[in-house]
Formats: sequence, C-alpha cells, structure tokens
Amino acid sequence: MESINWRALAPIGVFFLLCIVIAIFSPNFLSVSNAVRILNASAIPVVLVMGATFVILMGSIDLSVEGIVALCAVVTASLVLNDTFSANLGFWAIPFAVLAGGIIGAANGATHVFLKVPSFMVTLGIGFVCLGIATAALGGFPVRISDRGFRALTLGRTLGLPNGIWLAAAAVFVAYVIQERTRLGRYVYAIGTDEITARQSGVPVERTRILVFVLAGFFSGLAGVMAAAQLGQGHALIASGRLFTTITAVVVGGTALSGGVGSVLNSVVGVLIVIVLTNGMVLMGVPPFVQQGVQGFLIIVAVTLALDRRQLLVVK
Amino acid sequence: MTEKQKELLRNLVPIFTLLALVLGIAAFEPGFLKPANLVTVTADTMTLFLMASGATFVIMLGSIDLSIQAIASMTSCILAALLPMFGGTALLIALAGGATAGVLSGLVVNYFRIPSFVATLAIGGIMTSVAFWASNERSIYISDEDKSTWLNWATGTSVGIDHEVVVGLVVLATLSAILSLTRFGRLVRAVGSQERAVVASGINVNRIKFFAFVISGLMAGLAGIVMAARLGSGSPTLASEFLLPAIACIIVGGTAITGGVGSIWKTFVGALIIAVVRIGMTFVGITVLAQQIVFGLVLVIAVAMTIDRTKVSVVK
Amino acid sequence: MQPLLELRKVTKEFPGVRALDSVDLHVDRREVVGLIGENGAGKSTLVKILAGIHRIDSGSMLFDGSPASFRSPRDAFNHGLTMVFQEQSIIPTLTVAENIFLGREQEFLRFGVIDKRAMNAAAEVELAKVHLDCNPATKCASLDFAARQMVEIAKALSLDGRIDSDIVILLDEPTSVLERQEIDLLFEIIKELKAKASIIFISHRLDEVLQVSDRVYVLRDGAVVHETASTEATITGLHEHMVGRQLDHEYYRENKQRELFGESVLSVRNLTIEGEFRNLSFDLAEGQILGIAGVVGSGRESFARCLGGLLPPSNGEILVDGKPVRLNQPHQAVLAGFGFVPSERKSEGIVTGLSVSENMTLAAGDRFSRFGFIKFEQERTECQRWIDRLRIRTPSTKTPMQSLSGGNQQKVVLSKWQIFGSKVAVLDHPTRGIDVGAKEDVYELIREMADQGVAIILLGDTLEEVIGLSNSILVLKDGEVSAKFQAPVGAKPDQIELISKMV
Amino acid sequence: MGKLAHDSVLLAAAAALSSGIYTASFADDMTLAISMRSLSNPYHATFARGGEEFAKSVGLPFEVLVTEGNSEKGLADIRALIARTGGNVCINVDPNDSPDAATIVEEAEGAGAYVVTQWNKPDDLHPWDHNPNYVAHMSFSGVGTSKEITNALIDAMGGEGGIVAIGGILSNVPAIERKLGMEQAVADTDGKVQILDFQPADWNETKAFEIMQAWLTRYGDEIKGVWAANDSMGIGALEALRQEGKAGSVPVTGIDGTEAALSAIEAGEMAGTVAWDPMWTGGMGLSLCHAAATGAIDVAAEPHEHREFYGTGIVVTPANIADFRTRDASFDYNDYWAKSTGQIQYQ
Repeated sequence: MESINWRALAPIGVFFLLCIVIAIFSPNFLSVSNAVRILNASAIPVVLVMGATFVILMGSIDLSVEGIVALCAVVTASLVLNDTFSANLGFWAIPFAVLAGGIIGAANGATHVFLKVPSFMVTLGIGFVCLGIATAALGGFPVRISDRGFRALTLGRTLGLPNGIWLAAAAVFVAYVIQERTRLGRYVYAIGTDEITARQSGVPVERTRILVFVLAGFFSGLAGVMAAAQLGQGHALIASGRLFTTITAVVVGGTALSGGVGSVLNSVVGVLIVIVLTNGMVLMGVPPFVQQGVQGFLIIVAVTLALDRRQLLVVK
Repeated sequence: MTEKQKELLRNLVPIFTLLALVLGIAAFEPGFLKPANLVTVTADTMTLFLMASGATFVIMLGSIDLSIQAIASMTSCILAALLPMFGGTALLIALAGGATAGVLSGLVVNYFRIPSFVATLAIGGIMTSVAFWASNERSIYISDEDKSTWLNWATGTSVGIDHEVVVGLVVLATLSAILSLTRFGRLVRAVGSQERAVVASGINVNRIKFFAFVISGLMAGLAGIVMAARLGSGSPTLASEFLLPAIACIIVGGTAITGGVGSIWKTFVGALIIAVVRIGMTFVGITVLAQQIVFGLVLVIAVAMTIDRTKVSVVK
Repeated sequence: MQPLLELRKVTKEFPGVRALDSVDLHVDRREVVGLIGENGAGKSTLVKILAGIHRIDSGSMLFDGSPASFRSPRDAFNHGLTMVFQEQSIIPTLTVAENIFLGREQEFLRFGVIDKRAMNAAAEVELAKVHLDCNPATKCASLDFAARQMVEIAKALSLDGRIDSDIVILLDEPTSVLERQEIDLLFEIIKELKAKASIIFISHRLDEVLQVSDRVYVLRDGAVVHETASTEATITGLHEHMVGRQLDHEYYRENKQRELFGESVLSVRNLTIEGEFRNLSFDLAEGQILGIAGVVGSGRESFARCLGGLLPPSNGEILVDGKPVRLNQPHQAVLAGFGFVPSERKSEGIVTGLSVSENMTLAAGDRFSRFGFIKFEQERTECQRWIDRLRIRTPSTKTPMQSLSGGNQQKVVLSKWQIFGSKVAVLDHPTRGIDVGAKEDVYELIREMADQGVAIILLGDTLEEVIGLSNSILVLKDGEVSAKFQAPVGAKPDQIELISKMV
Repeated sequence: MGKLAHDSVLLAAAAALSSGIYTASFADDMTLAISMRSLSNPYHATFARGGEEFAKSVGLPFEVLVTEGNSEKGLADIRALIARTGGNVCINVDPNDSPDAATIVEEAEGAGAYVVTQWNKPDDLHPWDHNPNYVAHMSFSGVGTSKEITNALIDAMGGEGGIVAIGGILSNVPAIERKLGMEQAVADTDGKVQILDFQPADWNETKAFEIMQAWLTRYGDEIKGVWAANDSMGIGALEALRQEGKAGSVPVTGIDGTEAALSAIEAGEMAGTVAWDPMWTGGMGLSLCHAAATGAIDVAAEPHEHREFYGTGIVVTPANIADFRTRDASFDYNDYWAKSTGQIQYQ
C-alpha cells in the first residue's frame, strides 16, 4: 500500500487550526447549529468549486462563473411559478437551468478550443455576455419565485440538515467519481500535467477540454438553481462576488493554478476555510474596515501552510 | 512572404484590429473621427493603460497581479488625504504607497512561494483596508486649488492635447525602453518562457519577480493618482471594476497570459481597443441592454484576432 | 516474404528543406532494424511520419502489405505501430497503470466508470514484460528516471496481444537516460520481443545499435546512404557513413589531453547532502578534468546539482581559490565561479523564448550592459565570434533558440559559461541526446576549456566518455567514494575496473 | 492570406451582430439621456423607465448610459454622448461617486449640455454657481428617512432590544448617511435599543446572508431586529432567518422600496422599507432639464429651493402598505416641484 502523504492533508490541518483559533475568541463557533450554518453557506460555493477545480486542474481558468450562475438563476426563476412569466414547471425547471449552464459551458469550451483563445479571455467575455443577457432579459428587474415547494430545495431539511447541503454533497460525490473513476477525470490530470504528451498518447485533448467546460457549466447551472431557490429570486447580480471566492477556495485547498495537481476534495476543504474565515470575522468582531486586510493576511498564512510547494518547481 | 515579414504582420494585427474598430464606428457616426474626439477618447483610456502597463511586466513573467485595482484606490485616498497637508510631497507618498504594495506582493510570492494569483488577491485586500483607514471610510475631495497647483501635470491641457495623453506616452516610452533595452526586461521575458533555465544560469529570479511586482504596484499607484486628479477625489472604491478590463487589455493587445511574449505598446493598443469598443458602443448608440453582451463578444473576437499563436505551443 | 512495414520513395519537404528524399526502407517480421544518422539527417521526420504526426508528400507507406497513412500516434497505435519517444511521455501525476493505458481505458470501463482493479491487474502483466517490480497504483512522480523509462516501454508493449496483426515497436533513443544494467535488461527484453514483434531501434550509441540490430540503415541529409547486416558492419564504418567523411582524428581528443595543470582552484571537503551523498572530498586544479562515475542513485547527479547551487549542501566545505563559498542558491554558485550545464537541456539548459545571443549572454549580462541597458552591438559581435568558433549552425544571433538542433543548443549552453568566464565547469551529461558530429565538437570544446585553465567536473553519458575525457575519475557508490582512478593518456583504466567499483 | 480572411469573417460577424441592436439617432433633435450605475437593479431600472416615459411624452430620442460601478467609464460615456450630440443633450445623472458630479458639470458647461444630478454631489458644488447648464440637484434626505425607518423597526420590536445593522459600501455617501440616521434613531431610545454589531455587506444580498448567519451564531436570540441599508441586503438577511425558521419573528427593515421588500412586508416578514420614487426622479429630472434647455424656465431666476431639493421618501410599513399600493403615483411633468420636500440641508 502507498504510505499516506501527510503533506496532502495540510489544508485540513489549516482548517482545524482556524476553527480552534476562532473558537478561542468565540465559543459559540463550536455549536452544532453554527456548523450547520457554515455547511449551509458552503453549499453553493462547494458546487461551484467542483466545476472550477476540473477547469483549473486542466491548467485553464473559468471566469464566467458569476455570469452562468446569474443566468441560470434567472432561467430557474422564470420557469417555476413566478411573478413575471407564466411558467410553472416546478422541479422540472432544474434540468432546463442545468442544461442552460452546460450549453454556456460548451460555448466557453468550443470558443476556447476552436478559436484557440486562452480560457481566461473566453470565459471573461462569455461571462459578460451571460450577465448582459440576464440583465437584458429582465430589464433589470428580478424574477421572484412564488413556488413554495420549489424553495424547499434549499429551505427544507432532510435528516435534520438543510437540503442544500445534501445537494452539495451529491455534487461532491459525482465530481469525485468523475475525477477518480472516469476517463474524463484521468484525462484532465494528463492534460493539466503535460498536454503534448497526453495528445501523443491518444488523449482526445480538444474533446476533453470542451467536456470539462461543459461539466463546469453544469455545476455552475446547479449553483444557479440553488441560488435562486435560496434567495427566492433570480436576477443578474445574484452571483456577484462568487468568482474570486471560488478561485481562492480552489487554490487555498491546494490545487495548483498551473494544472495537474489537486483534487475536488481539496477544494471542499478550501471552501470550508474561506467560509469559516468570513464567518469567524463576524464572530470575533473584527472591525469592518480591516476585515479585508485581515482576510488577505490569513489567506496568505493559510496557503503558506496548506500548499505543498515541493511539488512545484516554479511558482507563478 | 518571408518569416520576417510574417512576424512583422503578426505583430501589427492588434493595430489593424484597432483601426478596423475605429473605422467601423466612424461608418455609423463620422463624428467619431474628429481629432478632438480622438484625443478625448485617448485621454479617457490612459488611466486604464497606466493600470495595465505595469501589470504587463508581471503577466510577462507568467504571473498575475490582481491587486492593481485596490492599489489604485488606495493611492487615490492617500493623495487626497495628504495633499492639503503636504502638497506635492503627497504625490511621492502616494507613489511610494503603490510601490510598497508591489514590494509586499513580491515578498509574499518569493518567500512564501504562494502563487501570485492568491498572493496579490490577498495583498489587494490588505490595500483596501489601508484605503479605508487612510480615507476614514469616505470619499475625500481634492480642492480646485490643490488640483490646479499639484495635479495640473495630469489633467491640464497643452496645445490641445490632454496631459493624460502625455503622461501615458511618457510611461509607454519609459516602460518600453525598460522592457526591450535593459537586461531586466530581457530577464522578465526569459523567466516567463523558461524559468528553470534562468535559475540554473545563476540569475536571481526572485529579484526579477520582485521588481516586476514593484513596477506593477508603482504604475497602479500612478494610475490611482491620475484617476484622483481627473475625478477630483480619492475613494476606497475609486478604481472599482478596473481590474478585469486592465488585464483584458493586456491580453487583447497580444501579450500571452502564459508569459514570455508581449510588449508595452501592445498593452497600449489593447487599452485603446477596449476603450474604443466601450465608448464606441455609446457613440454608435447600441442600447445599454445589449452593451455588455456586445462587449463580451467583441472581447473574445478581438483576442481571437490579436493573439500570436505561433509562439505558444499550448493554449490554456 | 512480404515485409511488415515498407516505405517506398518517401519524400517530405518543409519550407526550404527537403527533410526526406526518396527513402526506401523495410522492416521484416520479427526483425530488429537499427536506424542511425546525425541530427538533421531526417530520423525525427521519419519517426513523425510513422507516428502519423506528419504526412508524406510523395511515395508510399505499406503496412502488412496494404497502403497505410496514420493520422495520429493513436491511429498508428491502433494499426499496430507503437513507439517509445525520445522525450519521455509519462504523465507524473497519473499512476503507473493509468499511464500504461492512457487513452485506452475503454477495455476497463464498467458502466462508464473505470475498474481500477482490472486496470492494475492488466498493468501488472505489462510490467512483468519489462521486469519492473513496482505497484501499478503508484504515482509516476515517485519513480526514478529509469523506472519511468521502463513504464514507457511497458506502455508501448501493451499493444502486444491487444490487436490481431503483427506489431512494430519503434524505440527512439530509449537508452540515453538508462544506465548499463538497465540497458542490458532492455536488450534482454528486445530479444524476448523479437519472438513476436518487429523492432525499429534508433540510437546515437553505435555499439548498442550493432549489438541489438539485425540490419542497420544509415540516414544522411534525408536519404538512406547505407544499409548493411549488423554482422558485416563496424562502428567506425557506420560512423563514417553517418558523417560522410573519414574520421581523421581520435574521438575523445586524447591527443589534446593536458597532463600538467595550473593552480588548485577547487577544494571540496566532506561535502554531504543527507540521503544523497556523504563526505565527498577532492581537489581540482586549473585545466584538470575530473570524471564522476556511478550508477543512478549513487549520488553523482545530486552532487553535480549541488555544485550548480540547485541543491543546498547539508554539511561540509567548498573552497574556490582557497576561499570558502556558499552554494545555497544558483546565483551564489555562479558568482563563486561554477558554471553548471544541466542534463535536462530543454527545461534547464536553454530558454526557448530567447534568441541565441540572449541565451549566450544570459549569465554574463552585466558585461554586456551599462546601467542596466544592453550594449547590443558588443553583444552581437561577441556572440558571432563564439558562433563561428564553435561552429554553431544558426542563421543569425537573433534566431530563436528552439529552432536550433540539440547539439547546437548544447554548444550555446557551453558558450554561456565560457563567455561568463566560469572557473569550474560542471557538466552533467553534456552530450546526452546529441548526435555524433556535435558530440565531437563538444569534446573539442571541453579540451579547449581545459586548455584555457577551466577546471572541469564531468558526468559522462557513457563510461567510455568519462574514461576518454578525464584526467582522473572518482567512482561513487551509494553516496560514497568507492574508488579513485588516475586516467592519463595511455594508461586509462578500463570499463570493467570501474564497473566493479560502481556496483 | 488565410489569417486575414479569418479575421475579416470575425469582423463581419461582429458588424452583423451590432447592426441588429443599433438604435438610430435623430439628426437635429435634442437627445435625452439617463446615466446611472447599472440596469441590473430594480431601483435604477425604474429610474431609467421614468426617463424613458418622459422622453416618449415629448417625442425625443432617449438613451441610457451605465457606469458599471466605474467612475471613469461613466465619465467617458458622458463625454462620448456630449461629443456625438455636439452638446445638444439633456442628461439626468446619478453619479457613481459624489466627486464625479463636478467633472460632469464641467463637461456639460463646456459643451452647452444640460445636467440634473441625483443623490451624489460634493457639498460645495451648487447648481446656481453653474447657470444655466447645471439645472438642479435632486436627492432624498438619507439621514432623515433612515431615522424614520429605524423608528419603524424599533416600533416593530416593541421599543427595546438589540439590533444588528447591515451597511452598504463603507465609503459610499448614502451608506454613510443611512448609517448615521440609524445611529441617531437608536441613540434617541436612551439605551433601550442597542446596536449589537454593524457590518458592511456592500449592498450585496449574498454577503448579507452570510453575515446574518454568523450573527445568529454570535448573538442568537439577543437579536430582536435587523436593520439593512437597502432592500437587497434586507432580503439576504431575511433568507438567512428563513433558513432557521425565524422569518417573520425577527423584524427586518430595508430601504429602496423594491417589489421584493414590499411583498415581504405584505407577507409579514419585513417591518418596513422606504420607497423612493424612481419613476418620478427619472422622469422629473429630465423634464426639469428639458425645460431649462428649451427655455421654458429660466433657472437663474429660480430660488435655491428649486435648484437643490429633496424628493419624498415614503416609509412603508405593514400598517400603510395597502394604501401605498393603491396610491395615485402619477404626476404632472410640468409641475416641477410638486413633490419636493424642501431645500437640501448640509450637516
């Protein structure tokens, strides 16, 4: 058997360390109800990092997260019982919204691969397009969901935990199986590590790249559905601020932006670190105007501790 | 056609793209071509260019600087807060503030070996806190008197040319000289294309990276000062929404996001392309609901045209 | 009998170059064919055509009697042509089993999910063929270079038994990173394979080619200039066909070997890196060439990297000109007078994005700049002088580095330290993967450097090379010096003696 | 050359795309325009709609400019518009940040365009110093209305207990004023109401949601009321409460009068909001501007209270929501100051 790589567990160590520090300042932190709240707040980011991790493992980046989430939230809100359009698909809205995410992902991937444009620019541009469509479709007004049943998707509880957490857990399971047990997952590592060699070995590089963006689109679409259910509406700004949180979480979890190194499980830990950090900021009563500074400082500390930099010959 | 001519032509593609866009807009609205308007458009572009000019060095290293927006906002606050007390010295203090932020990014990247993406994101957070602190959490006005005494170099007009343009051209010339005529510039390019070989040649790569981040911080600081001068105030959110456009204009100009290939004049042209598209949309009268969509699409199309794929084997 | 693979009048042109000129070549069933030629002779173009990376302009390719044109390495593989590339094509972040079956996971899919157990079991079978004893679930990153090469070969062999037709295995420079024992093992494997496959063997090492091949083709300037049965060929004969002229002087330039040295430059005292090597001590004088011999894992690579400043020593002392120096960073090593030529030329030796002259003056930049501004004219003149002197084949000083051949790239790397004026040159496999003609130029250059008083530490590509070039030889075994040999001209130690101290 | 052909196809595609959404401008007509942060929030979307309604009523071409939160972009767009129309334009601007107003006025004066500003301007910049191009400045009393809504919150809480407060972007002027009003109202209770904590959520729903969650951990049942500096953040906090089954039991107030907030008030989940009247500010701002430009009014002759004035912010609570829904929101474009509530006061 392979020996356990302790270094790989460092992000978990950082997470617990952070929890201990916050708990010292604020004993309430360690309550069960707060744990549930943290998991609940992590649900959407976790779903988002599932897609983002695959993209980053491939050495690419997806900046269209906010655009896709917003557009899919709008699609979701428009297809269930709402105050603007006369649709009432109930839960059947979910496949449509997720599919919409997948289609935008396909647009990302196809543009990236066929026009040979760096993913950074493609996804930035497509992200703008998505936000633009979300704004234009509604003229700036939100679509509000009046379907109580649909909102149970995140508001309801199963076995004592909010459904959003279960959804996120399911997303992690699917992502993990894809990563470990499918060709797509293995090809992502191969391409992220050495694309030229992967191509020579017969890895269908173009198809894999497109599929990964589609997959990321699906996850962003699901996150859009969850955001719409959680806030009871869909509008263009619903995802603002999600992009950098997502990427930070992926990197804090120990996945290298250069590709090839990392895992979706690492990213889950990364999300927890980032969310606990925000949560802890309020719990510890850090003055608002220094919060961003403290957060920046702590992220540097967390990454310093968590990242296995011996694997990286160069740091970019 | 010889290789040399092809190379030259490839280099000129960003300029052709810019010309095509300008002519395209002029076809709808001939007034766009009035010299006064062209000068205004150029002047309006300069703050974006200044932000992007320094960051070009960092991107050529294959790294990225996400702190420039926060740095620019911070220096605007420092300038506005100190101008009444220290007069011209405030300019130097503000610039030093920008450079210090660059120093911090450089140190964090070099000594903690954290990817620049996260390091600069975190440093940006810290700079935002500094901006809040320096400005006492509000916008600070710059009096007309201070403005005309100390900031005329940035906002005045001489022989019909806005000073912003002059500042931009001076920066363009200086940074171009640094990039193409000095050893440092060459090493920036070298680190971006094959860092390990540069290390093995006994070059202190950390020093190169350090100075690249300092230049980036310094130029972001200068951009903040010019912005403050133009808007007559400093504010912790003054440069909001500038980050992604700044990076976009570096890449639209044809600099490779993977490093090693690029130049300052390309960033200059890239900034003009971004500005012409944005302002052009208003000029042509594209409805605001469609502007974001058009902007996103044009961004992708522009990059598809301008990037030089011959020097990059793998597009990520 | 019909040959398994046949090329008829194959021609391939690139802008300005005729890379292959009407090449006729055939490989019979169960035959090992050697293919040799200098870099630029057309070997790599030929390999790329077989691999389906390039298309032929005219002529034809027949596989098993029917016309074939492969679209990609994958396509070639599916038809029964598999290859081991010169550049390693192992993905370090994947496991051994995943690497072996990369791109061919189909047979292990159960409902779209990979059955890892089945895949690992199948990998065990392939690993057994190359006698590599390792867990197929290990990440390749944790394997050493030679083991990875074996995985690479196992990957190629996995075609055997998976398709109906006979197969051709193309081995492109498979031995350049292997040590003697592993090479012997590889030859054993080739013998076993011959029972069921045809093999094309490409190598710079002519002795090896003769040892394993039944027949040898010599390529020069894109054409087959010689074809012979191995039993009828000699190394010198093949060599002459390759370079197209008589070998007029001795290969290792032993006639130029110095026997008298200048002042002592380098003293190493009890140098240690934990887990790599221990208590290394020796002295080196101006103009002296010290060869370091040892198998992989003996610590000699780490020792070389240590002198290059890339691996900080944990203990001991290094003195240059009698003064102690610190080697914790490469730039410290360079300032102390060391010039390190790494074995991984493509990733550590050259900067691909820069031009020839920019690479040449990379280390000595201070001399070619004033207040940080580059003195372009002076740089160009100096570089042109070195280009002429070292016969570097390049259109100009501004040519991008990546468009040079391996041998010429290596000359540029060596000139970098000459221009800088290093006192001690640390050469880690300076002739790895470069062709015979270029090798001779490199040997010539090493002798010249010694003449100018540069002290040289040499980790040779072959034992023969180390013996031929060095004044004295240090043999490392398990991180410690197991023997020291003097190697003056006419009294060189022989390989057997050295090997007995190495293992 | 293949590359160029490829490029021209792309260009053609871009051109074809843009031609479809090109809105023709009329050669000699005066252009009416609105400039604001973005179309993606209901307040500004309604503001723009107000402007559009007025433009329709006078039959003039109308345009919307957005800053996307970026002052430089906002200015550049306004300059482009002024350049294109040769100054024959009326702009109703909600500047991205207060200092921008000075630059905008300067630009307008230089080109003979007419400007009305909303919300943000430096305290020492006055329309009467820039006759006739700087027509007026319209605003709402941030401190005053905030005080009123806070009092509504305190009433809903039963007059005592701890509140948590969610603010906008720290340095933003309305955010500062609203926070000040809230603090004054709390101070007036003589300690019966305490501010447990104040956190900025940058006008962002999701941030407010996460902050509210943390507060529930930190303060739990001590929280008797939630004050938010706008409705989006109020809704974010409300959703965090809903997650815990506390929606409706802890009163929440917002500001802006968005439909989401109004419905929440009707559902008994929010205790109040302040309805600005963006239809009015959008339409009346342009009407005033147009009147000055066409000479229907002589701005120089108008008193100061007609040049800098507050509009009416209606505090909507469960008690008056029914009336608010059925009120007559129409107004006469020529009765410029009917809804004014007095000259702007500086602290």
